[in-house]
Amino acid sequence: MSVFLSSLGFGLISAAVLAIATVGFTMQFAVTNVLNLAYGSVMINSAFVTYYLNYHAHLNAWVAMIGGVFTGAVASYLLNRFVFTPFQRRNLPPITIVIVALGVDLVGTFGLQAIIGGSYFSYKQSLGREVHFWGMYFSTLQLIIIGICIVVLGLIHWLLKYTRLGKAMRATSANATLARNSGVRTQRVISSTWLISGALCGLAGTVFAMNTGVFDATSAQLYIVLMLAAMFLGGPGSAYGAMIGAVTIGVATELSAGYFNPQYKEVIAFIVLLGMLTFRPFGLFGSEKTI
Amino acid sequence: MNAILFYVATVIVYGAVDSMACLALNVQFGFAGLSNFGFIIFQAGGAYVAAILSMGPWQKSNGGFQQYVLGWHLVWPLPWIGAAIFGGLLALPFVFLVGKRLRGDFAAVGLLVSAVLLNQLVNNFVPLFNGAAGISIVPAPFSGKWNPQGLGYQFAYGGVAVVLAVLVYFLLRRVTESPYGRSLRAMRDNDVVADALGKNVRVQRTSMLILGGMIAGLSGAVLVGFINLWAPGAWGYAETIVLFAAIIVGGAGNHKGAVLGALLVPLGFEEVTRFIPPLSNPALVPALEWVAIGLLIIGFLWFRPDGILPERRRILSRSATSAVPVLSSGESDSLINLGNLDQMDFRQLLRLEGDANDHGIILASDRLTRAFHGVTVVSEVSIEIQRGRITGLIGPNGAGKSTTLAMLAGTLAPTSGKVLYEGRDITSMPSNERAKAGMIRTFQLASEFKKLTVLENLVSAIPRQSGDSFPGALRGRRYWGREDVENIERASEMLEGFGLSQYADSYAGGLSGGQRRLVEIMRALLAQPTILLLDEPMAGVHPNLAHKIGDQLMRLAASGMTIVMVEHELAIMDAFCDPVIVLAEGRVLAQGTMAELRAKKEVVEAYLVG
Amino acid sequence: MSVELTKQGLVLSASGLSAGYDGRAIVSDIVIEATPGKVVSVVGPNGSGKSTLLKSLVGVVKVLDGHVTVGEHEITNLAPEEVAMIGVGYVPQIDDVFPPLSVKENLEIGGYLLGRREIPGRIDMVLDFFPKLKTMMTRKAGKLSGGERKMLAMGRVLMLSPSVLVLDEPTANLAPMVATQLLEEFVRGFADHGSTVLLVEQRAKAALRISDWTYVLGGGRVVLAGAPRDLEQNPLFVESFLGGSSTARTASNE
Amino acid sequence: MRFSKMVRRGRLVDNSRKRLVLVASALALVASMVTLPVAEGISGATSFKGSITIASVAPFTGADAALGPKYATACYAAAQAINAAGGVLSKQVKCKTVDTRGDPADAVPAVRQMYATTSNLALVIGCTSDEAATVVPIFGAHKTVSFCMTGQSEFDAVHYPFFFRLVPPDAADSVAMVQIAKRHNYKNIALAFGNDAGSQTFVAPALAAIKSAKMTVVSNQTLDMSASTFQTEAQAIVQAHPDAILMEALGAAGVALLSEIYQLNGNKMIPTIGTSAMIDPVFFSGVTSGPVGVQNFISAFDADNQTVNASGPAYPLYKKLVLAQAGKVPGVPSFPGLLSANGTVHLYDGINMAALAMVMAHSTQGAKYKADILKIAEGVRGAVNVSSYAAGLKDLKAGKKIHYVGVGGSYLFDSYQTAFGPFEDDQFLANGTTVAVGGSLGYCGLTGCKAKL
Repeated sequence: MSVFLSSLGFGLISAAVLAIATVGFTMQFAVTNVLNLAYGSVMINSAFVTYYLNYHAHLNAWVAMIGGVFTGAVASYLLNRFVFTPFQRRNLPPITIVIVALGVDLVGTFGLQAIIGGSYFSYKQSLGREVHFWGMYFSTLQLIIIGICIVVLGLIHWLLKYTRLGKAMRATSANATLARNSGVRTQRVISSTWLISGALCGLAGTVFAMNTGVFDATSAQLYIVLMLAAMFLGGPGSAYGAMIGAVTIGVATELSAGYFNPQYKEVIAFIVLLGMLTFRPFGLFGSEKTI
Repeated sequence: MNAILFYVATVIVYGAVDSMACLALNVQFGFAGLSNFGFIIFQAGGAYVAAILSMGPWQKSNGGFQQYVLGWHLVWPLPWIGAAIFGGLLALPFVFLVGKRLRGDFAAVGLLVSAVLLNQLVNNFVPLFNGAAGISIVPAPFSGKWNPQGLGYQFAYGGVAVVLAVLVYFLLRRVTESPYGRSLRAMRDNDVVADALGKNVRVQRTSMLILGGMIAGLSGAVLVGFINLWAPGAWGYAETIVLFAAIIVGGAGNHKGAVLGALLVPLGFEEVTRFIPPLSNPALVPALEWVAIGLLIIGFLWFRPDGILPERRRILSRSATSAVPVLSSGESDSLINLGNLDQMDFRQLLRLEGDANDHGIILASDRLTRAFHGVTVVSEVSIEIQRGRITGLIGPNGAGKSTTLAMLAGTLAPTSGKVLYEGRDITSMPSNERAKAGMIRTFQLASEFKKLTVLENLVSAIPRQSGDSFPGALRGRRYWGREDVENIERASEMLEGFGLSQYADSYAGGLSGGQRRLVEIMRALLAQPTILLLDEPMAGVHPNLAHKIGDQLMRLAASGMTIVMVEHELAIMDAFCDPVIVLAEGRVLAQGTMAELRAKKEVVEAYLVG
Repeated sequence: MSVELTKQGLVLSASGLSAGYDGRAIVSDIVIEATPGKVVSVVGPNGSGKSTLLKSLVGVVKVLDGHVTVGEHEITNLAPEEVAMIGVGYVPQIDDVFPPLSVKENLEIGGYLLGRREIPGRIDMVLDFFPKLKTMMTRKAGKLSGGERKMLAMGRVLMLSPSVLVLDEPTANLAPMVATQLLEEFVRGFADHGSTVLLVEQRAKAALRISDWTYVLGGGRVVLAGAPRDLEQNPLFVESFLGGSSTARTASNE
Repeated sequence: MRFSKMVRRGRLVDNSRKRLVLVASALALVASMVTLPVAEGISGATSFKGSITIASVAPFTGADAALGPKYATACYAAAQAINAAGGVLSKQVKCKTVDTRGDPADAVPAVRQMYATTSNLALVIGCTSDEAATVVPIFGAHKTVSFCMTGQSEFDAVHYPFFFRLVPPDAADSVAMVQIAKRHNYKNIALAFGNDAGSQTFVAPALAAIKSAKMTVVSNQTLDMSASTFQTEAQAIVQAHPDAILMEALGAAGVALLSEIYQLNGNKMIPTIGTSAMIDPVFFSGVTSGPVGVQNFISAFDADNQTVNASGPAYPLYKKLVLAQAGKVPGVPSFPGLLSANGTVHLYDGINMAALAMVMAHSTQGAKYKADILKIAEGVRGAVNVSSYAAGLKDLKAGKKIHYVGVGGSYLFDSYQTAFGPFEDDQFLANGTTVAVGGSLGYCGLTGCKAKL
């Protein structure tokens, strides 16, 4: 029982970080049909900007985070504007875009490593006091991260369901041509999508680094796999699917770690992903791509 | 001095290993269109198996400080053969990922993830291959007899590696430059159409996965025999990306390009950067290597997507008038009239035996129904097709003509109802088998194999080619050559008839809409169908020519070919189709000759009122 | 129907128009004009290029040659969203709604260019015109029946109170009764209220019944044009559908 | 094959300033310096007749990037003194670094290239567990003497004539850790070792030693070095309420684990005993800059280490030389931190011994001088103790027999030419250096620690 609860606790933290990341990732896929495997490298670059502001500009980590979020947004926007969009204009097969994304990932990750070196970094930030309830253990920091996650997901829900832009995003993702016939400037919608998802990416990168306590240029390289698992579980392109998928994967990995063996905790995520790809490539709920 | 020679030997071995890997991956990616992002798994598997097969049982061998399975202590070349076989077997679990159903990029992601997963498992599960420490002190071949560290041995080893690489090169050329290779490239360009022409896409992909896996396994064996150690650190998933970079740089779909890429990227990069003195940040050079590889991938895909040595156009026609400028649609349509179609007789060209013409029912549908997301497009269509006739299918948009045709051909599964071929229920028969049985369909949308020449497009459709199978291809030109020449003859003859000879050797992708339609019709005919299902074959074809084609179809029907034609150009129906079936709102509305149908009020309604 | 449902119509005209995909013309030398208060229909066998023609008018398909104007605006090759802003409402034949969005959201997207405050009022207006939709505001558009779906598609367009309506086979896949109602009640209704209606129809007779002027397309060209009454008498008319020799003729005219 | 390590964990040593300049210059170098052999000389006394090269073959990038610089520092330090004393047989000693990236498949061409580009190679140092198995046979084939830092037990089983090991196998290291635990009367022990090659070798012997010491293992965690958090592992350890944790996890993993244990344990450290490899400035700065903080860390962390004879005669010079290398060696954040790092200590001694052996044998050929290394290290009857190259050189010139007693004491080799030396219990000071506490642990071997061999 205590194993279950404590693992559940850790699961919730991983899930919180993963959810923020995956929602951004899946929105990019939904609106522009780009499987942006370079997402992890943008995350880690943002995390480093936060570190820089926190460590060298002596800003409070939470303040510095704004810089990280900003970086993620701008970087993602530029990425789409100057790499993915031009390639898509040549209407190449999706696989080419994936290969390009992998190339971008290498440039992003190791470009950063070339600049900051291979050493690892921690934010100047206290974990706050240990909180212990219902057999779960959290540091205040982690509770804040979970809080941020809930707020952010709430905002995304509000954006998609109740704002003009959000509806335009969903419309564009469903049928871009018809959206244009209805007067929607889809190019702007796409740009804002990448700005917003990029902001999520930057945020995810920072909280990822905060949660692990220490990170380096390559820390997020394999994180994309967890995101893929979460996305395909909830249905590619579905923001809500991504939220559910992320929570499931986050909790499942930590539970398997608690009960089975932490060394193999990612394995369950891999199995889920391969299983989904094989049997339900459009997710448990989704039948087609819908935000 | 001989220290340099040792280095040279090493470079030779690595060059050979990288070349083998790139050649194998290129066959999968460049020829069969398989983006195998898990390629490194196969090389690693081969390396491990070669290691444990050549080592003794682990308790005894070198103090038992490492554990692993097997340990059979086999003599060379058995471990290498074992590695190749294992590499091939390793392909089987991945077959499901490359099936027809899954999006290419999703499949690629799946393979990528598998590579990460397996690396982690091997890394953490010690009993299998000694975990992260890996298997060391792997005996080099004949290390008992000769000293593996001797210069002679090292060069001999390099020699063997190069010989193997060369053998691989020729083996793969043998496969890809055969009718089978043609089918592979056809599948790469358009798997649905290839399937409809009777190519078994799943089997083709599987065999390429296996072939590539075997070569990858062998390359791993060669490497481990040389460095005598294999550990998870040596096969991260990113290795595959490096190989992809190599192929993109060298030129996908070109064996020489693959080798060039191997020598430039994995080998060249590593060895050159080694000469750079350490800088104040030791991470810098290796990191920049990765950046450079990323930039190479993006840069080449943007500026030179075909690589340094692009895939070369196969010139088949005897009158090798290569690089014909593709004419714009306007001129070409006038050119099309030049065809001496009327004088042609396709019957012996298509090996049609006389007129066995009893007009019996050859194909029938029984309450065929299809719905998309709840909307019923075809409901309870029961029709009968007579042998040796041209049956027309007409009806307003959305009447379900194409859907019905697709269900007859098996490219679309009915929601309910049956399809009967000579009374036999073939509803569950996959489309490629129906095609082999002689049911050939064409497509409404352009469906040519873009990176095959016009002639290749036609020849690829000819059934029962002895060279159009993996074993057939292996037996080489001596086995299938003469027959292939014949096939090319036949294809050229038909091309002549349609007045397109001058395009024989230009890529089909470059033709005008009308010309592409013709290519598709010719291709369908060369598939020697017993039942020919045409979906709007005349759309965009010049009316005069359309009528010539119609006449030909009549003659073919007269000599026993059964034809079903969806067409909205009712003039065509008038001239050639009897009977004509009218569909409206997914149901059979009427049947008869056009003359009869015109008299029928409901038909006129269907067309004019609704 | 409510007063400001559609704006006073503008003249939509195309001259010497040819258009198609990747540089290859599907329709050529088209000269048509649609005027306020009138239903102008384009009919012809399928494959004759009707849909391509419409798409080229609203900026979905590239115009290769010729001009398209609405009132005094030249809209040749304008982006679809700009065409929409000028007041041309286009209802495609298929994919005419956003399936994952609710009926309400579909309408809101239709009113994308309006101020936030105007939208609810507009929606009520549209609902008065299509009362049937009132009952299903929260349902996903993908779950609607053919007829409801078409109403929603038209409602979506009406959100911007267009001055020109371009409808591509609104009756395709509709039960005959629904189709007739749609055409006679709604489509005709728009025109009667003064807006310009350009209608492509598969069901020629039904189209003729509500049209003031009709063009017949064949092989990508206008082969016949005239008032419905005259066309019905014209033997070429039926032939152009069931005879199909029209295309052969135009071809041999080259 | 060769690219992997970088991607799995490119964890190296930070060196911030003027990086962008370097990026640019490096790109230029790729173009220009292709054919230029790599040798970093230390300009010393002038009148040399030629030079010899000592190569540090080790990971300078990749997972174990922290190791290479330690060895390189030893070389630069020793070379400086040797050259100051007129070099070896009046040849100047030069140091060279060969990066194996910790990847066996990378090591082979790297070493082959080293031989191809250095004509006067006299000695190889470094070769960690990552690459030893592939490169040691090559050294043997070229008759190059090598002082290796691998702890793998395979070298207790296979005989390589040119292979020397100045550190005992990891097994002995584990025994020493348990010895430390014994001293503190710890009863319940938790284990936390990385899943990498270097760390896993400790586990089995540690378990055995714990058993024979009548302690109980309450938790045994293997850390996946590619994972980013270890909460479950940390939780399991905390829940088991161990008196102490035995650990080796290099790089970020170790830092992450300790800070998570600290957090889950209510912001308190659990006493932790590391391997000698954990005496590493990078690890120290990583963990102390994190949530744990300096005071909590140093008060609760011990590491076993081979005795560094800080009071011995060799130490002052050694200290001076190491600190003198500050800034000259890429990838070392703190040179005081290296003073007791066993890689630096023992390879410094090894180079001195090898250099003296060359003088004694009047040859820089491994085949000729390798036998004399044993004589100098173990001392023959009537030999005088020397503790520096200069002193040894003087006595040799005077025709005396010598016995080298270095920073790491004197070295006794077994039949596989592995030296077993005495161990001590080290603790960090706030400035990142270490001190020995509680006297020697004695000579630790596979069976246990005894006062004398």
